[in-house]
Amino acid sequence: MEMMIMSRSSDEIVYGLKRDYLEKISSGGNRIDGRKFDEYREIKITTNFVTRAEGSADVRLGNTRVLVGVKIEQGEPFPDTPNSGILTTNAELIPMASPTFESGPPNEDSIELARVVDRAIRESKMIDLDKLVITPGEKVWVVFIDIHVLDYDGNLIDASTIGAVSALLEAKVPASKVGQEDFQLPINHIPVMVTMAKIGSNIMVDPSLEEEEVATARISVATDENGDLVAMQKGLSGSFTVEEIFKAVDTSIEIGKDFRKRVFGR
Amino acid sequence: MEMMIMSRSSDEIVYGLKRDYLEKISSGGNRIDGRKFDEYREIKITTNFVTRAEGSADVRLGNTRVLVGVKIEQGEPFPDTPNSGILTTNAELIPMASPTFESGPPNEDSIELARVVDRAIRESKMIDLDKLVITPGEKVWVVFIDIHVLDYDGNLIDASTIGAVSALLEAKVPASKVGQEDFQLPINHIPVMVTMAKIGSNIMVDPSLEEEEVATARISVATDENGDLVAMQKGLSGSFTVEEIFKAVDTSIEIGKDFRKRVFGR
Amino acid sequence: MEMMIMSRSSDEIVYGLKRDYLEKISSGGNRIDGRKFDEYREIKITTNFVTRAEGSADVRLGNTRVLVGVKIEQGEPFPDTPNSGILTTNAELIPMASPTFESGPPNEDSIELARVVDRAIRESKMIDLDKLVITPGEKVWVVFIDIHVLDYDGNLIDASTIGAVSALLEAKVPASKVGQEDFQLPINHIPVMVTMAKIGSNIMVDPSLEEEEVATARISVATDENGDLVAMQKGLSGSFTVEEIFKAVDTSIEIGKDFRKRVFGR
Amino acid sequence: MSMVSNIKLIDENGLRIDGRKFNELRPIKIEVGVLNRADGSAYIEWGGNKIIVAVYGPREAFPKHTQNPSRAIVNARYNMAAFSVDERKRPGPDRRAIEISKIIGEALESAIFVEQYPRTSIDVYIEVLQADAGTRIAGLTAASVALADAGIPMKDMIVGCASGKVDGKIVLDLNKEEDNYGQADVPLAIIPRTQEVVLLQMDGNLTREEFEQAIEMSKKAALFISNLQKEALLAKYSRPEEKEEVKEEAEQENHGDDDHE
Amino acid sequence: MSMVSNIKLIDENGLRIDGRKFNELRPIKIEVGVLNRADGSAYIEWGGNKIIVAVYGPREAFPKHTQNPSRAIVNARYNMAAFSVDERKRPGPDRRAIEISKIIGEALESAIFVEQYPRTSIDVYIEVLQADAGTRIAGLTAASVALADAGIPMKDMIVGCASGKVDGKIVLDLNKEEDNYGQADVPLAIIPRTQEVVLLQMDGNLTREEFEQAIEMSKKAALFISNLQKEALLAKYSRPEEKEEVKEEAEQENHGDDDHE
Amino acid sequence: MSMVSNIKLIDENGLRIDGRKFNELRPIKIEVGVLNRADGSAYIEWGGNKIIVAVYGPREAFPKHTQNPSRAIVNARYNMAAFSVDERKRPGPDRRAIEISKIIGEALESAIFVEQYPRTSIDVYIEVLQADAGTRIAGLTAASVALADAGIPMKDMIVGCASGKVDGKIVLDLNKEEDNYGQADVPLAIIPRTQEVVLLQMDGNLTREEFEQAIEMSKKAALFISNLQKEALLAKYSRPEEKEEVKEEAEQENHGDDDHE
Repeated sequence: MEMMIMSRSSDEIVYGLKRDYLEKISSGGNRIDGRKFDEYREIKITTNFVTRAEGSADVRLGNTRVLVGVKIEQGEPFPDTPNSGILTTNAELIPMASPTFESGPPNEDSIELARVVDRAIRESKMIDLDKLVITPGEKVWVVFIDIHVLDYDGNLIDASTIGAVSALLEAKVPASKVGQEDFQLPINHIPVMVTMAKIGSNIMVDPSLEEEEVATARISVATDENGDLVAMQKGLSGSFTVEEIFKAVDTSIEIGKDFRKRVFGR
Repeated sequence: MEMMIMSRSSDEIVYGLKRDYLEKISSGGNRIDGRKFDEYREIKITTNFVTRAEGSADVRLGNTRVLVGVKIEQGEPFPDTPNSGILTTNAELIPMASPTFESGPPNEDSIELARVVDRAIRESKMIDLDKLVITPGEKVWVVFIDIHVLDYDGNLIDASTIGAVSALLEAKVPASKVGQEDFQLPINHIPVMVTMAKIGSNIMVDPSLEEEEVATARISVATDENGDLVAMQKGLSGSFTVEEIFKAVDTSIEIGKDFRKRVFGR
Repeated sequence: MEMMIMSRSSDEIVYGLKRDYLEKISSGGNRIDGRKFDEYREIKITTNFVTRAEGSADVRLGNTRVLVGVKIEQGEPFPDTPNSGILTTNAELIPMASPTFESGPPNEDSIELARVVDRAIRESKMIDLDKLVITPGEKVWVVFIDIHVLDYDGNLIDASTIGAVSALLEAKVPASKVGQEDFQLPINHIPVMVTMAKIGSNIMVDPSLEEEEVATARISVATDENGDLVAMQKGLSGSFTVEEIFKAVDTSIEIGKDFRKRVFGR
Repeated sequence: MSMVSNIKLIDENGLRIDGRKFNELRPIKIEVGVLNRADGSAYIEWGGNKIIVAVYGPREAFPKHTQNPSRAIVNARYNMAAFSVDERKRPGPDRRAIEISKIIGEALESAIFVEQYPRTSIDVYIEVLQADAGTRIAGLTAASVALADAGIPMKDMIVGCASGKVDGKIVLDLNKEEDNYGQADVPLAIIPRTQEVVLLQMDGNLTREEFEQAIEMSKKAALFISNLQKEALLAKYSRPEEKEEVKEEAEQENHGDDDHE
Repeated sequence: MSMVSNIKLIDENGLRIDGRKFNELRPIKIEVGVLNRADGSAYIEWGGNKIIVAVYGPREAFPKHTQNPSRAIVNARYNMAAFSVDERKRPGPDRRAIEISKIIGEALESAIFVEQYPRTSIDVYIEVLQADAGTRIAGLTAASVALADAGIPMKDMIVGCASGKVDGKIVLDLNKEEDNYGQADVPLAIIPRTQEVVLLQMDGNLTREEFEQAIEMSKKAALFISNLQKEALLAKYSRPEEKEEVKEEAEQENHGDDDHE
Repeated sequence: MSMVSNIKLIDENGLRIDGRKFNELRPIKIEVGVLNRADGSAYIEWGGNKIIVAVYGPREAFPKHTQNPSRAIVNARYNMAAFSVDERKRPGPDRRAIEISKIIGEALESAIFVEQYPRTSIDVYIEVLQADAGTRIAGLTAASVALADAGIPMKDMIVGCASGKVDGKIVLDLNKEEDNYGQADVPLAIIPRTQEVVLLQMDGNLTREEFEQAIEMSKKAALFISNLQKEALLAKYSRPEEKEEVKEEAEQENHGDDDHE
């Protein structure tokens, strides 16, 4: 057990060396963990992990681990959508998951994570919110997606989206609380999010933490089962050419098809 | 583009020199920008700047610039005033306006600013709140005054009060939202606030930032069109003699008459 | 007026010397202020100190001083206890009371204090909450206990509990506000809390600040008039043997009997 | 100054609802050294107001970036206990308390020799235990005494009093009902030695003449209260043998019932 | 992209509800140096959007632990005034504003030579005074100009434009109604010199082909707006004698009404 | 201990609603090293409780003013996931969680050789993923294992168990219904080697004799659970070749179903 209290300057030097190394091997078509540019890490999903929640999924994407829970409770509809249920997504980057995460209210990273995952689910119209009305204009079902990051080794956006989609697919609306029968959450579509990182001039899917640390730009693309785009988010302070963007979109559509079948069985 | 990262101590020395200089010229009857002691900087008011608001005014007082917006929305009356509309005033010293302003919740300076402006408007009974009832005891109009400081060159209290009064004078109650006709916000009185600063043993109106920085005491006096006093606030850690206070009151009454005619046309 | 700005290291040395000294004298059966191990400091209670509150008590336990106010207001019952009034306890360690207390929202010390006092009152069923219903399921009386620590010289838990119990014993429910007659808050039981500290291998009741600073462990035991245990809290990072715990319980039962008669006259 | 009512606040004999004459103070009692931990402290009862003040410092200002290399900073914190008012107040500072803290701090600073203690803070904690109109002035008045008790070097002890307008008449030292249903309130604090004004606010409606009348009446009362402050300090220090004993029993003469003129 | 409506957003002549063609921008006006205190500033009107941007820095980053020894940090703060939207917004940043601040900051950072100013921060304050769809891109576009006005060395001035889908058709630069009732929105920002993408988001539903169409349309518009940025800067600096005078009167040609192709 | 109900919690055969005898534990399963980033970690299932614990440190305490020059500070953070309870919990610590964090931190500190790591912090993060009564003791029990996994030098591994009163009878290890409708709850944690008490709370109503009975029962169970802790650690370290593989598959014997006596 040695203590790693480095000065910022030595941090910077280590960072520079790392970046150079990863850029060098990527120019030869390689990644630090031996994967191909379009290769995901292993995905393991355990659903129904939290039986007290209406839906849940424990997702491991390589060494990244995210637990997503879905709670479905009664609430008031928004005034401008009286005949529609409510979807709300929250993410917590708890300090358990990384030495760099801090306690406290959500910061810009956890807010961006929650909002990007929310966008993929909301814009794909995955959940049929119109079927979540109890009394029109008065009472509707509120679907809470809570993303709890347990172990951070890169690509939280994809791990969290997989977790949210998995948890929603198994979630039941507890309608027995209002004198009806419980029913499966009504699902219309299944979004798949694929995140890519740019290292040097190469773009690779599912970046690990080591790759994220040296990446200059990031792009996440969510598609539905028709191959349509439903959400997108470019991140970090680097840039993509328009051609790289289009290629990233194609990669996402391709991988989405495979995922939808292989991971979600649809 | 040079960087000004000074130590506190050099700050203090510069501050001392500045103070000495301003005190010296004021003892000769002069101000750093050539104004007389009872002379305001130029005032420019653009009303209806934010058409989405029920009323708005973009006020420039010399190089100070304040944007005031008035929103009028439905709300519940306070339990102890069921037959009265509600007035609420908020000020934000956003970091845009000065290198010394910080992000975050309102601090003591912005709270004092909001409360002093509010007091002038409330205590002068400028708005006829009794005419802002929709359903007695249940629903009333809430008048939100939001003060957004864009450029800080001193005397925010007067600039903000001018802005608030101007915005209220043009504001319309959106009564069409409750099936009535929109109507002009009912106005009873017009308060004018005059702020003075003490430098050495001299007192001058409408202090600029440079003057505020070296002033030992500040006094703001609001009057109505009858020359009655409606609100007052002494600030800073210096003192006034009682005679100085009375003279400040007289100055405020005097300037108020001129302002009411010249600036608000009333 | 000398300033005591000590470095942490000198703090540590002073602390070590103090601890050694108190341990040494305690092994001879002595305490720094001459008390016996089972001896309380003098207690003075002034009830009805804040006439504006429904009940209040100003408690001095040696040089510790705590002011407890009870307010009783109308509110909605909790959904799972529709036929029961509500008890809520809050403590503020205001910076007035000690150079080590800071402004701001309640920290872990004030939260623990409030919760331990609350537990003694709640679990002893001191207040007959079932008699605090105005309209079943809709409106009940809410009893607010607010603990305001004014002077901190150790053993806030006992001083605050004494204050809360005293204030509740004199509190009147302002039922005239709902058209009934005011009535004495219905009381079923009287809890007494006794806190003990361990210094070296000795355990002593009612620790002063100097004793608290060097104590390794703390235990608070609340009993009711039957000599039954109703609440307990072990504190600090030291330990007790099981036998010490049992002895502490016996001490609390013993002192409780005396207190109930002597202090509360019951 | 906002509520309207038909309550008659001054009767046919010119007496106020609590029986006072127009220029009569409420009872005032000041005690010094009422707390053990604080470097200085004072307690004031002023009508129904009960306020305690603690002073800590000069002590190293924290966090460090708040330190001023050429003088002490004065932090005042005015706080109302949750149970101090009719309807329970949520704990923690509201906007009103923040404004009052600011102006009290500025007023106190005017009298303190802050240059003598660079890099330090002087912290003044004002706790309103029961509120009955006029708390800011009562708190400020007690704070000066607490500062003196802490040994902080000052030019003089700040002191204050409010006047206001009730049923069209200028009266001294408004009580709760007069504050709620009156037409104007003017809190004032001065440096007694020079009679300079260090705190002044006003709200309501006053003519120029009424304002002058109010100020003169408050000033006179403040000078009277200044003597109560000094007597309270004297009462503590003239009995050094009791100093370390039950301080809160040091009783002052209650001059408040007397007409102060 | 969330509300459903029967509103027809494109008429039989292919014109949009505000009369624009599918590839037509709303009017855009940019002014430089509109604030006195800030190191650089800009004001933009874009359709009904009114946004002002101030830049401070490079200045010592505070608190100290945020300093980076090898480069400047870029802080962007996107903030909507309470009165900028139809229903009053509570002051202070909400989750949407925090996300937008983050992506705008990252986009700006891509163009700034941050290595030149280690340990400093460059602070960009974007205040939305009136909002009318497309505020993030309008704010970013003005921010680049304000950075230039502050003299911050940059590779180029970032610029952007959004496209979206409305009534099944890809159109440029959505207005409020199109944003509320349309089917997709794609904000884009580029480095004009290299046409690299530095900000990109998308929500709604687009086919692969529609997306490509939207990107190409936005890119073209962004290059047009890039010229407006430069003209605005030029307008300020070509009149140095007026520079220190009433800056806000420096009027730019309003190219917005023109079809930008 | 606050809700009243007619539910019979112990049947005519002396069995509890989940079929347990009065002195029977719920099933317990402990796993070690379940996280990659943390310096140490553990996972515990205890009845319906599912709790994961991460340990970071000793590492430089931050912010600096929290550093203690003579020892490490121990920070425990007990947190319930929003979905861990029947009604969704708002994220962020509530008052209950803050109190529990405090007493868990104090208990852990009693066993750690804090003097060995001055100026550092040892951070223990306890995340309750599913809650079913007894979470504080289950979390503390797992935290000890995680500290051991992190290599933090300790006198011994703290361990605990609760007892309580249900239908007038003292029983071991309350479940959710017993906790809600029972008459008392006594969480206890000890240093197994010396059997000293490091955490103890109690609420409800117990006679002196019932309390003694509860303590003895809990102590015995804690010593049993202490063995589960050691086995869990052993299971990890006896298979070093698997150490770097899928750690979470390291299955422990589930002794929980057995009567622990």
